[in-house]
Order: sequence, then C-alpha cells, then structure tokens
Amino acid sequence: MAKQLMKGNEAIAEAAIKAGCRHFFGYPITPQNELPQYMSRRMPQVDGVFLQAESEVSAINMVYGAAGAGARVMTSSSSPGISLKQEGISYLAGSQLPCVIVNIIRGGPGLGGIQPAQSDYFQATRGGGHGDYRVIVYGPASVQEMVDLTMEAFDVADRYRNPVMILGDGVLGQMMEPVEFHYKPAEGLPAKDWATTGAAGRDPNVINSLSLVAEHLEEHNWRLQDKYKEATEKEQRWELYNCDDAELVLVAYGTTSRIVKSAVNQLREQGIKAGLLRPISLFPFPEKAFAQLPSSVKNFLAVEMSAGQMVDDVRLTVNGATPVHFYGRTAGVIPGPAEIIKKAKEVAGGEK
Amino acid sequence: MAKQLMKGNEAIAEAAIKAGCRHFFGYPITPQNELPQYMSRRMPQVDGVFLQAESEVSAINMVYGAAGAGARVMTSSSSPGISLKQEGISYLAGSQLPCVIVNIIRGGPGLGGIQPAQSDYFQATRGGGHGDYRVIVYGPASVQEMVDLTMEAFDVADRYRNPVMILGDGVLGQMMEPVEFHYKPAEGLPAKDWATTGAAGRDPNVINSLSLVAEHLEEHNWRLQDKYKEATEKEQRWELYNCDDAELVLVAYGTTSRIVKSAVNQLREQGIKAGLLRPISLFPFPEKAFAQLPSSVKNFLAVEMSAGQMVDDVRLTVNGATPVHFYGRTAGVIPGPAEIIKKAKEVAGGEK
Amino acid sequence: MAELILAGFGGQGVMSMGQMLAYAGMLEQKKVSWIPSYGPEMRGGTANCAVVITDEEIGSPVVVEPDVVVAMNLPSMDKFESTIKPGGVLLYNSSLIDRKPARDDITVLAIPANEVANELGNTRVANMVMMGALLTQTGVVKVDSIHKGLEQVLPSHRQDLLEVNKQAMERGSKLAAE
Amino acid sequence: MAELILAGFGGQGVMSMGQMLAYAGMLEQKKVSWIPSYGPEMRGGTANCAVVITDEEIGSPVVVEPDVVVAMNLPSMDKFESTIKPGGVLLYNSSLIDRKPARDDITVLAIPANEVANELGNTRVANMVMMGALLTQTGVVKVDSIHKGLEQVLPSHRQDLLEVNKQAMERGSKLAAE
Amino acid sequence: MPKVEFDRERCKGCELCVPVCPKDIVLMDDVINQKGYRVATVREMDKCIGCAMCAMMCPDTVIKVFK
Amino acid sequence: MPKVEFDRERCKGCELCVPVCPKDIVLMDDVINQKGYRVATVREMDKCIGCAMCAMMCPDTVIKVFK
Amino acid sequence: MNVVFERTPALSDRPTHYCPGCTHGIIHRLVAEALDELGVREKAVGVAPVGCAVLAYNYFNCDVQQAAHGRAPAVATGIKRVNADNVVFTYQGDGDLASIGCAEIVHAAARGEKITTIFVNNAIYGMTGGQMAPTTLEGQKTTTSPYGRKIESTGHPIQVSEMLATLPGAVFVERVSVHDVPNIRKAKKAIKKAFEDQLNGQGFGIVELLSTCPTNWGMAPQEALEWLTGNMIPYYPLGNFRSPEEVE
Amino acid sequence: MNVVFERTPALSDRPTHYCPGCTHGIIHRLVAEALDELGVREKAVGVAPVGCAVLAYNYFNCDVQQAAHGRAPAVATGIKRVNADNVVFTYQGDGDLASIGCAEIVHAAARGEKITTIFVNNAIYGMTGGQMAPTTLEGQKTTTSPYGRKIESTGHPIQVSEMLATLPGAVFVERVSVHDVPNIRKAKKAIKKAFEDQLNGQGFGIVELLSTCPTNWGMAPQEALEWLTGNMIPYYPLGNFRSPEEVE
Ligand SMILES: Cc1ncc(C[n+]2csc(CCOP(=O)(O)OP(=O)(O)O)c2C)c(N)n1
Ligand SMILES: Cc1ncc(C[n+]2csc(CCOP(=O)(O)OP(=O)(O)O)c2C)c(N)n1
Ligand code: SF4
Ligand code: SF4
Ligand code: SF4
Ligand code: SF4
Ligand code: SF4
Ligand code: SF4
Ligand SMILES: [Mg+2]
Ligand SMILES: [Mg+2]
Repeated sequence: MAKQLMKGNEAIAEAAIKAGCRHFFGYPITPQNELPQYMSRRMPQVDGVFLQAESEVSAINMVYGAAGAGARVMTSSSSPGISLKQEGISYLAGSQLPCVIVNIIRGGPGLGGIQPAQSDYFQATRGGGHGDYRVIVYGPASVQEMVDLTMEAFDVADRYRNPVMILGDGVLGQMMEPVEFHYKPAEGLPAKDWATTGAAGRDPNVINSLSLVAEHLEEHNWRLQDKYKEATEKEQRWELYNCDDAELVLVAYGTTSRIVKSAVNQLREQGIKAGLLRPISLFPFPEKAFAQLPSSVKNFLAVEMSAGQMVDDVRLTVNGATPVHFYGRTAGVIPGPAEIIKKAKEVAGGEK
Repeated sequence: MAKQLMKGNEAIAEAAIKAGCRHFFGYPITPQNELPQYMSRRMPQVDGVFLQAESEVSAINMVYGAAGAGARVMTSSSSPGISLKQEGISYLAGSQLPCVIVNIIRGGPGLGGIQPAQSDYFQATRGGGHGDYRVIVYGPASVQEMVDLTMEAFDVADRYRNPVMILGDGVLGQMMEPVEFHYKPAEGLPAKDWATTGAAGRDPNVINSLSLVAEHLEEHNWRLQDKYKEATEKEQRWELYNCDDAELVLVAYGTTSRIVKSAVNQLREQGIKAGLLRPISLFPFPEKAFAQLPSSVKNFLAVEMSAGQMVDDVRLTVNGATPVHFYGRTAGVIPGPAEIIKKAKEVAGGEK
Repeated sequence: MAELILAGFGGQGVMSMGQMLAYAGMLEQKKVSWIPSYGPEMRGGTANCAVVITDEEIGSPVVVEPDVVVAMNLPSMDKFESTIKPGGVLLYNSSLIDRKPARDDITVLAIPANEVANELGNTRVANMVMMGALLTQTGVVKVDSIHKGLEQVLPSHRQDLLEVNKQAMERGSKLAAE
Repeated sequence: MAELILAGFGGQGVMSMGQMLAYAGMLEQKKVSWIPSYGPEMRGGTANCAVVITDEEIGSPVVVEPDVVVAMNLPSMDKFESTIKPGGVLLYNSSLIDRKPARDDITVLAIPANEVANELGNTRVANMVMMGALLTQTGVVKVDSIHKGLEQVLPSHRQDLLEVNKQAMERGSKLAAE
Repeated sequence: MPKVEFDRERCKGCELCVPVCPKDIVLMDDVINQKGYRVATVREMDKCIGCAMCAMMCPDTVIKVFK
Repeated sequence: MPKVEFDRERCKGCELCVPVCPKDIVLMDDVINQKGYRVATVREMDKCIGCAMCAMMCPDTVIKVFK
Repeated sequence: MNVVFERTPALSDRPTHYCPGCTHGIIHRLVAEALDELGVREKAVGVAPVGCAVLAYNYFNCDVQQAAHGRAPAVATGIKRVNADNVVFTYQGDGDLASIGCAEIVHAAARGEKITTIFVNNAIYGMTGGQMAPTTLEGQKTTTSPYGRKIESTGHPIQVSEMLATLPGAVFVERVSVHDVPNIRKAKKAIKKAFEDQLNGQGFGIVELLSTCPTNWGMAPQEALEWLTGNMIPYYPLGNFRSPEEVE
Repeated sequence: MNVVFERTPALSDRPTHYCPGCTHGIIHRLVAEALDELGVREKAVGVAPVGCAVLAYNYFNCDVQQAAHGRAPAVATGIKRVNADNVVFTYQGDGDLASIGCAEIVHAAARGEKITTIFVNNAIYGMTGGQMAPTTLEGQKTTTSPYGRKIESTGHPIQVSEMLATLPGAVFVERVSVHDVPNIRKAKKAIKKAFEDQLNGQGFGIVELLSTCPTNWGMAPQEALEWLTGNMIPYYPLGNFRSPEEVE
C-alpha cells in the first residue's frame, strides 16, 4: 500500500481498525480529538461501532463491557480524562480484560494546558489506579510507530489479557508524517472462550475482579504478577542509537527522543561521544537495553517533558553503577536541542 | 484529657474536628465507613457540615470548592474510590488547594476485596492523577499516630497549599487503641487571602489550574516542584528501631511495620542484628533516615502488603550501595512475623 | 501479653465484650488493641474480634494464634479451637454448644452462659457470664476495671443494667472457679 | 533539510499549503513532517503550521528556527520574522502587509498574493501564489510533485480548480524569479 | 394431593412464607438448621391447596410445590 | 440627543447589532481594527433614539448608549 | 403429581448470601423466571452491580459481568454494542444506580440503549452498612443520617422512575413492589415486559422494584415489608410510567 | 446626557476570547448585570466550567473558581456549604452539564443546593471543536456525528430543564433564549429571578439559555441565531418549568 500522510491521532485510529478493532468508546478532549472524530467517520464504513460516551468514566466502562464480550476495543483521551479512567483501568486489569487505551498527554496538573507533555509517565507505568496491577505501555516516537505499536498493542493485550496503553503527546497526535499499514494478525493468540457471549451450550462465563477471601485474591494477584514478569521478559522494546562507543547515554522516549537524537548528532559533531537509548516499551522498562551498553558509558542523562519521572526507572535499572542525570521541561514546553546539548556538555564535562 | 479507646477511622474523624475541620464530603466504602458515619454524628454538634456526596468524584470536587473557599476540609475513601478522585486531586494540587484525603486501603485491583492492603502506595506517592504534582503522604502505624498525623496534615496542607494524604489500611481503620487528642494550632501558617469568599473591598480571587501558555504553566509547575523540594527538606518523618548496630534493616510502614517490629524483636532474640526503619512520611520518602544508619548495615529488606511498591523508594534511596530485598503479601493478606523472620534469615544468611 | 479472640453470633455481644476488655486494660495502663473481623464471614451471622492486652508495644492487632478463645456458638468453636496456642484457654458456651472440644493441650472451660443469663432474667448478659469466667480463669484484667468500664460504657439511661451485669460476671466467675 | 513555517489568518489556506508541501516531499521520497500549532493562539484567528522536509530522520517536527517563513498576514510576520535562521527566507503577502521586514540577514520576498489571486478571479488561491514563489525561491520540492499532490488532494468534484491553482503557482513563481 | 417441600438447609428462617399461606398451615419449626436458623415447615400438609403463595414469597427458593 | 459609542477595538465584526436597530442606522464600517475585524458603526447618529437594542444584542459590550 | 413451583433453571442452586428475609432473593427469582419463560437464558448477559447484589454472578445461571460501582449501564452498553443479539440486563441497587451511577443510567436511558435495568430500591446502602441513599425517605435514620434524613440539607429523595420517564429513549418504565404475592406477580410481569421490549429492539427499559433491607432498617423481615408498604409506596407510587405502546 | 447603557461593573473590561457573534458574550453580560442589579457582586462566587467559558474567571469581576469538567455543581456545593452568605453560581455548557456532569447537576438539584446554574445550551461542544453534545439535534452534523445525529444509535437529545423539573429541590427552572432583544430581556429576568430565589434560600435554580456556536455550526452569527430559532426552539420550548411560587 502506498504511503499516506496522516496525523498521528488519525493514524492510530486507522491502525486500530486495520488490527480488527470495531468498537471505540471515547469522549472529546484536546489534543486527541482527531482520533474519535476519525473513528466516527470510519467505523460506520466498516460496520463498527463508534460511540461518544457521556464521560471518560463511562467510556472506560463501556470498554470493559465490550472487552468482556470478546471484542477488540479501544478508547482514547488525554491527561485529565485518563485520570478519570483509573478506576476502570484497575477493573480491566483485575478482570484480565484486553483493550487498548490511548493517552495523548497534555500539560498538567489539573486543567493545565493543551500543549504536549510526558508528565503522565508515572500514572501510566505504575498504575494510577488502586491495587497491584500494571498496564503495558508503549511510547511511540513517530506516526509510523504509532501505527505499528497500536496494531501490536491489540495482539499483546489479547495475549496477556491486560490493558495496553499507547502513550503519546500533543506533538505526536497532531503531526502528520507518511505512514504505511501492514497488519499481520499475530499467531497463537488464546481463544476468548471466557467472553460473555451468552451461555449457550456451556457453563456461564463470569467477568469479575472481586474475591472476598483474601487468600484467593492473593493467588489471583500473584497470577497477575506472573503475567507482568512474563511481559518483562518478552515485551521489552527499545532503540539504541550511536551507543556502541558512547560515554554519555541520553535516555528519552517519544517526542523528546526525536529531539534528543538531533542533539546526539550535534554532540557527535562536536566530538562528544553521545548516544541515545530510546525506550519504546515503558512498561516493561527496557532493562535489557542497558545490559547491552558498552562499558565506555560514564554517564546517563534522562531527558523528559516532565519534571523527572522516567528518570526513576533509569535509576532503578542502573542501580547506582553509573551516575544518572536529569534534564526536563514540563507543562507543555518542548525542550530544544540546544538546551539538551548544553546540559549534556555539563554532564560530560563534569566527569573529566 | 483522658485516654479514649477509639477505632482508627473514628479517631481520624475526631482528630480532624479537633484540628478545626468543619467540612467533610465523602461517599461510603468499606473499610472506612466509620469515618463518614462518625462525621455525620459529630459535625452537626460542632456546627460543621457533613455531606454524603453522590460519588467520590463529586466528593473530591466539593472538597475543591470548600478548600477554595478557605475551609479546612477532608474527604476519605478506600482504593476504588480514591482512583475516582485522581482527576480531582490533580486539580487540587494544580490549583494549590490545601485539604486532607484519607485512603484506608483495601485489596485490589478492581473491586478486589475489603481486607487491608498497601497496594495504593504508587498511586499515593507518585500521583495517580495526571501531571507533575505530588501529594504529601503520611503512613501512620497506630491509632494515636493516625490522630497526630491527621492534625499535622491540616497544618502541613495549609502551609504548602497542597493536598495531604493519610494512607491507612483496613487494620488501622477498624482497630481500636487508646488515644489522646492534643491539638496545638501551628504557628505562622499563611493567611488564606487567596480564598473565594466574595470580592468585597478587594480584587477578585481566582482558584484555577489552567494556563494556556505553556511557558506560564511551566513556571507554575516549577513553583510546585519547589514546594515539593521544600517539603522533602522539611517534612520527612521516620522511626528507627534497633538500628544502632543493625546488619539487616527491615523497611516497612503502617500496619506492616508493627508486625515487622515484632519480627525484629524475635530476630534479635535469635541473635540476628535486625533493625526497623519505619517511614512515617511516604512522600517525602525519609531519605534522611537512611543517611543516619550505621555502616554495619549489610542488607535491606522491604516488607509490604503489596507486590513491591515502596521497595522502589528504598532502591532509589540506597542507589545500589547495599543490597535491597523484598518480601510482600498482597490483596488483603497480612504477613505474619514467622514468614518475615524466615525471609529475613534467608537474606541475612545469604550474606555470609 | 494476652491475645484473645471472642466469637459468636451477631447480637451475642462478643464485640462489646472485647471492647470492655480493651478498655479495662487501658485503665490498667496496659497497651491494648481491639479489632473486629470485617470480612465476608460477617455475612454468615457470626462475628468475632481480637483483643491484645500487654505491657509491651503491640505488633499486629490481628491475632492468629490466640492465648484465649471465647466461643459463644458452635461455628465459632469450630473455627477457632485449632488456632489456640498450646497451653492456652478455651471458654465455650455450653448452653449452645453440645460437642466437646477435641484439643487436650489446652485448658477448656464449659460455661452454660445462656442458662445462667436466663436465670438472671436477661439473656443479653450471657456475654458477661463468660466475661466473669474469663477473668477468673485468666486474670487478664481486674474485675474492677471491667466494672469501671461498664459504668463508662453504659449510656446514662441504661445504668440500671449495671447490677445485672455485675451479677452475671460473679456467676461466671464462680463457675470458672469451680 | 528545510524547516518551514507557514502562517496566516484561518481560512487563508496555510494549513493545506503545509500539507501539500509535506505530501510533495513524501512523493519525492524525502522524510517529511507537518504539524499545526494548536495552542490558544488559534483563537485569535491566526493559524500556522510547521513543515520539515529533509533527507535525514526528522528530529522535532516543531520548528523553532525556521529556514523559511511564509507570512500571509501582519500578525504572522510580526510573530515569526525574528525566528528565521540567518540566511533564511521570508516570503510575505504584500497585499495585506504594508510594513517592510526589518531583518537584513535574510532573503526577503514581497508577494502580492491576494492581488494576484484576485486577478485570477479566486482569492482563495492566494496561498498557491505564495506556493509558486516559495518553490522557485527555495526549490524545497518540485513543482511537479505539488501538482501531483493537488490532484490527489482535491476532491473529484473540485478537480476543476486544478487549473487555477496551477496558474496561481506559475504567477507566484514568476514573481519570485523577478 | 397438593403438597410443599422445604429445602431446610436453604431456609433462613425469615418467616415471610408464614403469613401468606391462605390455609395458614406454614409455621416455624423448632428445629435449627446447620446455618443456625429456625426453619419453616408445614404440619397439616393435607390442607395444602398447592397455591404456591409461600413459594412465591420465599426469597431463598426453599419451597417446591406439587399439585 | 441620543447617541451610541462603539469601542472599536473590542468589536469583532459579528454584525449582530446591525439588524436589531429599529432605525436601521447601524452598519459595518470599511475600517478594519487591529484584530482584523470590520467594525460596526453608526452613520446617521441623529436618527438614533437611544433604545440600546444594538447594545443589548452585542456579545462584546462594544456599545455604550447615551440619552 | 406435577411440580407447580420450583427453582427455575436460570437461577443457580447456590444459596445466596442475602440476609434472612431480604427481598433481593425474590427479585433474583423473578428475573430468572422471566429469562426462562422467554427462553433467552442462553442469550442473556447480566451485569452485576456493586452493592449487596455484587455476587449476583453466582446466582444467575447465565453469563455475567461484574461492573464497577454505578457503571453497570455503561458496561451493559459495551456488551450490547458488541453482540446485539444478547439480552443484556443490569441489576442495580439505589446507591449504585441513583447516586454514583446517575450519569450512566440517565445516558443509557437517553440513548435508548437496548438493555433492561432491574433497579432494586431499598432506600438504603445495604452492603456497606446502612448509609443514606438518594432514595432514603425524609426522616429515615441511617448510619449517615443519624438524626434522620433532613430535606433542608440533603434534599428530597429522588424518584428515579419519574425522572427517567422524561427521556424518550426510556421506552419502558415501571415501578413495582415485592411486598406481597399479588405485587410479586405484577413485578414479574413488568420484568418480562421489559425484556420483551428489549427483544423487540424498542429501547431502554427499567423496572424499579421497591425492596426491603431488614438488616439495615433494623426490622424483622415481615415488619420491613410493612414499613415498605406504609412508607415507601406512598412516596414511590407504583405504576407504569412509560411503555412502548404509549410511545408509538 | 445620561448613559443609558454601558458595561456593568460585574463584567470586567477584558475583551473575551469568544468567537465573533458567539452569544456566550451576551449571557455573560446578563449574569453580570443581574449580580449588579441585586447588589451582590461582592458576595458572588462564580464557578467556571471546562468549555468555551473556561476563562469566565477573566470576565466576571467577582471571585471565581475554575472547576473540573462537569463538576461545577459539586464545586459550588463546596463553596456554598462553607459560606452560606455567598451568592454562588455555576456557568456551564451543555457538554459540561448534561454529559460528563450529569450526576453532579442532578444531585445538586435533588439536594436543593442553594446555588444558581447558568446553563448555556448550544447543542454542541464548542471548545473542543464541534463534537456532538447530548443536546445536539437529530440529524445535526458535528465532528463526531459526521453523518448527522442518529436517534437509533445515540438517542434523542436530552431536554435538561424538563428532566430537572421533576426534582422538587429544583425550585426554579426556566428555559430562555438570547436570539433577539425581547428574549434577551426575558433571559435577564429569569437569571435575576434565579439569583433572588437563591438569596431567599429557596433551593436550586437553573436557567437554560439557548445559545449559538457560529464557529462549529459553520454559520455566520446572524444565520446561527436563525438556526437557533428555527431548529432549537421547537425542540427546546422556552418557558418556565418551575418556580418557588408554584412549589409553595
Ligand atoms: C467506587 C466505589 N465506591 C463505593 C463503593 C462501596 N460500596 C459498595 S456497595 C455500596 C452501596 C450499595 O448500595 P445499593 O446500591 O443501594 O445496594 P444495596 O446493597 O442496598 O442492594 C457502596 C457505596 C465501592 N465498592 N466502589
Ligand atoms: C475530564 C475532561 N474531559 C474532557 C475535557 C475536554 N473538554 C473541554 S471543553 C469540553 C466540552 C465543552 O462543551 P460544552 O460544555 O458544551 O461548552 P461550550 O464550549 O460548547 O460552551 C470538553 C469535552 C476536559 N477538559 N476534561
Ligand atoms: S402452597 Fe399454598 S396452601 Fe400450600 S403451604 Fe404453600 S401457601 Fe399454604
Ligand atoms: S420464606 Fe423461605 S427462607 Fe423464609 S422462612 Fe419461609 S422457607 Fe424459610
Ligand atoms: S441605540 Fe437604538 S437607535 Fe441607536 S443605534 Fe442602537 S439600536 Fe439604533
Ligand atoms: S454586535 Fe458588537 S461585536 Fe458585533 S459587530 Fe456589533 S458592535 Fe461589533
Ligand atoms: S444488607 Fe439489606 S439489602 Fe443487603 S442482603 Fe442484607 S437485608 Fe438485603
Ligand atoms: S467555539 Fe462556539 S461556543 Fe465557543 S466561543 Fe466559538 S462560537 Fe462560541
Ligand atoms: Mg440499596
Ligand atoms: Mg456547548
């Protein structure tokens, strides 16, 4: 198929449809409106369902119902709306229901602003909801990657029976880039024989996260933890750029990673051995990528569009073996290459 | 005043009233129901307002309104209800409104169960809502401490103009212990001249978290970060127990810390130099306590009623200098001293 | 240190019995805790609470291996008999429980609490009969402290019940002393 | 690598102009990105987008120091003139902007886009006049690629507009070549 | 002849079935089931007309009715 | 004599004030204000009866009316 | 001898956890009987609330999803939009439906979502220990209205059926009670009718059932039925507020 | 010469960010005039919604809290319960009030919360770019109903005033419009009346104002007023649905 020039938000929507998603429940919020709007146009064309829910709370619970009924289903929102979905996400994880949730982050806290940010990293990767659960989180850095990861997200969700989140930001949602769609259905996905489709000729199926006996609930919880371990083993995704001989490794994801890549190129031109480690999966955090780094690495510099969130995962991974530094802009301000280079030089210089 | 025997939930309520709280908005949920029920009896007696909101979402927004109007105000709930409050909490933090939020944690995720748990630690300490904000979090370990920290919470909330959370669990909420109430109003709290009490003879006051210009919003965000830094400097609280010559330091908070203390006593009897580091403030995490530990410490063992959450803060603090181990029960199961001792011995033994 | 579990049907007064014990312990300057079970078992119509009374700081208020169990009905005895520490004490309400406890490594007292209470003309004081027996058997708190507690706990319009409660305790005490 | 900002009133067609450029770049096998500004400034009635066309991978699609700015109205020129890289290009719509740009370290082209468009009988092609001038001045993509893009982009019932768009581009091109 | 059967272990002794019987033959037994509830029963079964009023009223599907 | 005053820089050129004038004297000027809007105005001010209909209709409190 | 009354197949034989004399049990049975009589048990998908009926999935012998507190109508919407052939119903208490789930029920009704709601109004929060519900009556004492519900500070109890009947999408709205056998029969009829309307694709249907909570009302079961009759029915009049026939 | 019309003090002189011809501006003015005429500007506390009126705090010359989307009634409740002397009002759009904030408005009304709600119904989500609202009319094209709103899948538009008028706590409910001067006058009267009822401690009051969104309707301002008259008023009839006099 020829390349198309598409907005990130629309590309996610089309990718979902290509991956077999026929149910979308959402509620408007900037900067992701093009996603539901696209769905409202496209779903009727493919006999799918687009429904604007009365709220984000309702939308995530419609997702719960549809996922429980066995459908591939998606919802999308931006920061405040995602906060409202936290109870529902916890329920989805607790009831082991697959679905794909998109968060096109904007500046916070509170109503904040509508400019791009990455300040929902903690919420996404640690579970903003209650209880010991995790959501698998991808942080694409281009429109094409939004497409690819969205498609993959549906498969991974079905495989693990767990919600998967696509974490973008206003830049990724609003920008247009050329994209191609190549969906090859994953093989070996488990049948959804647990879905509530009507108990015809079989025992009733129950979708549930309640267990009044603590010991039973704990067993269930350890099963969830086992899934997260398995995902940590199998689903780490990352990109290494210019790391082979790097002394300073910048760590950044999403929009920020693109700017950092430019910065790395300029640093190299200036004779500084910089590289980029780009986490693509945010949960599981790509610890394996760190294991692949050469021993030449003297410093890490985490760069974020937030006040210091992913840097915790870098610290937890590096565990004191190498100094970890941080540079961040927050609330919708996008860092420029120049300021990153300045900080990188400080860090690199500080080591000499 | 003579000691009273009170349930944790009721003690929190009375402490709030003693600290001048006259507005409570909540919604029923086990295992914290005694708190709103107590409020519903007591508030009318002190000319205060108890209002059962239609939902947790509504309750936290009533808190927003009342806090913005200058009142000392409280809400309480348990895990699923706290998830629903996340958007509101982010707004409170963003609009710099003081209030006290109680979470008497129960097993999750989803509907989970009603037994005690600590699995909302991430949510509480990292902000389950969107944006770069933090809530100051206390983790009391006795009914008396629930009283003392609740009173302090109101002062700290007013000082930092930030929500403060009391993180308890079903055990602490349901148990009775003797308590005394000694509230001495803090001195030097800033006047609430920002409150919306009617613009009589002054310019209008506005309570707001919106800023459409990213640069302005960022400035606001750095101001918030500065507050968190100040709190990190000034508000760390902890207890060290038997740590002077400890080789193994167990780290635990709340209910778990009580059991760990018993375990530490028994370990000492068995000749193992164990100690307890008990975080009382969970955000800010008491890094200073770790700095006070003797060099004899060879291992840390974090014990939680969750699948491994606080242990991240221990790891981030220790930063690889000493091995950090983890033992947890989840979903409402309370660990017993015996299993903790077993794990502790494994850890201590593993070092020899 | 004493760790007790008090269990029975809802309405048999085991919860307040536990609270009285904790209150008395507090009056005696001891460390005390009381905690109800609030799990799904409540729905079955049974209720229980755990009380710890000790000189040291209390670790878990949740009691797993009690020193003493008071069982006011059969399901309670079924549930808790096996959990008692060797050498511990089981008091059971023989008015409602006809089976004998199986354990032989604990002290067992059968108290016909309901019968005695009925004799006193008030079924509701069966728990205080047990209380009397418990105190005599274990000495966990003084009878006097319970009396003081009672005075505090009973609402002013119910102070007339004080006497029958005291009598019930005495009767229980005697039964235990036998 | 070319980083462009196209700015004007809403309705002046700067958004689609940017999309056409990106589309043409894509047809030429280049890496391209397009991003609108979607901030509060939109409310003021002005709109702008940033386009990057390059052979390498694109870092930030958000352009802070553009190589080229197309300003269709005064507020846009006021806003972006100062951001242009030294040696860069500013094309401005002299039909609506009467002040002269102040920078002397950049190439400046005044294009009376509206006048030309009006001459062609369709004010709405003022953006394509600018487009023609832009391509001639910068060569950022080929005229042909824009034509192909236009064919793709125009809905079938609007293909009659193709001709006037092409004419507009030609006129703009000539003005730039002068 | 009409009759009713009580699944005694399901009965919760709520007594709702008692007043609804048009023949006034449903009453509470002295027996307590394993859950500790006094159970409902019918003594004069021959008076039963099989109207199923008792069963309709029972929240716990304790009662089966034959006719 | 009644008259109206337009705060031109506030005007957004929405034209809502035009049809409501009973005297039909409100019209759009050719002038464009700094925000880029054609602004409303009154030419035949002497016909104005100060009824304030225009001002009531204006969403942007552009118009002040004297009588 | 024929069996003239026994447990219907759509009701599982697990003993319920409900308190003695709680009319939740009666309502469960009526729903199950309606499903069986319409022959749709194998197409049915129930949505259990958070409330005393949270364990409804143990009692209905059909597929069930357990929903977050108040969100059953949204969950049911998700289910129905996936499989339009399913007969989807929510079973909700007054706290669940009228308080936290107010937006969800209003909007499911407004959308004319083709689902059926069984609304159990017992004027209290049963499961959590007897707190005030939006349907708690004036003066009624609950654990969060210890001095009796005051209109001045908490408003009048919400008449849900009356409110929802203003929405054209709610094609069937009826309030019934289960305090005696004749009313139980009427209740059953209403439930069946609501399901039939769903099967006919008519729109949203709701049956509000006045129900007792002997435990939290602090009454014997029979006494509770009388309280219901004497206090609830006067404020919550029984009757049909809307049916598709009338709408057409 | 006397000034017979000028900006009232309760309206700040900041130019608004509203689109040309958007009637939000008229409604702002009416609210401000009502506050001034009643002399309560210095007691007033407004609650701004999330919607085009999100920046209302810049325009009302009184204390204002900006609330989360849909939660203005809860926020207003918090304010009013702290300072009963304040005159508290919410200003909300149809997405804010009728969609995400449905539970909050129903319950504020049910409680008879002594606040006043200014409800701006423009049948669309203005701020976010013209998505369907619960009040969007049948067949109306929006960015999320690109083929026109379909009753079959999204239900009938919600008539908020009619629904809230079923709640006794809502003592004043009136629908007005601002499409011409006579109606603007009526609207002002309704707003003032609602505030008066608040001052008299009567209960909850709401004024629903039909309003235009020229930008997202894709019409010139004047055309938008005509569309309102021709399409909205027939479905949303103007008039008083409830007032305290009638209640008493
Ligand atoms: C989000 C959330 N809030 C609160 C609760 C606690 N909760 C459980 S059941 C219930 C109320 C049940 O009352 P109702 O819906 O009337 O059902 P009933 O028990 O009376 O049948 C509440 C508040 C919860 N589980 N989740
Ligand atoms: C929780 C949340 N959800 C969604 C949004 C995005 N949002 C902002 S305004 C709005 C709708 C506004 O429409 P309406 O209330 O009708 O007001 P109008 O702009 O039409 O005046 C939405 C959905 C948000 N800010 N927060
Ligand atoms: S079937 Fe009728 S007559 Fe027979 S016991 Fe039951 S209620 Fe009485
Ligand atoms: S109604 Fe049913 S549960 Fe109640 S007493 Fe009769 S048979 Fe037993
Ligand atoms: S005041 Fe009346 S007459 Fe004068 S311009 Fe305005 S509308 Fe016309
Ligand atoms: S109504 Fe007001 S803003 Fe609109 S044109 Fe007239 S004066 Fe200008
Ligand atoms: S608490 Fe009330 S509603 Fe719940 S089962 Fe018991 S009686 Fe029924
Ligand atoms: S978008 Fe619509 S509602 Fe919002 S300001 Fe513009 S015209 Fe008014
Ligand atoms: Mg109820
Ligand atoms: Mg609107």
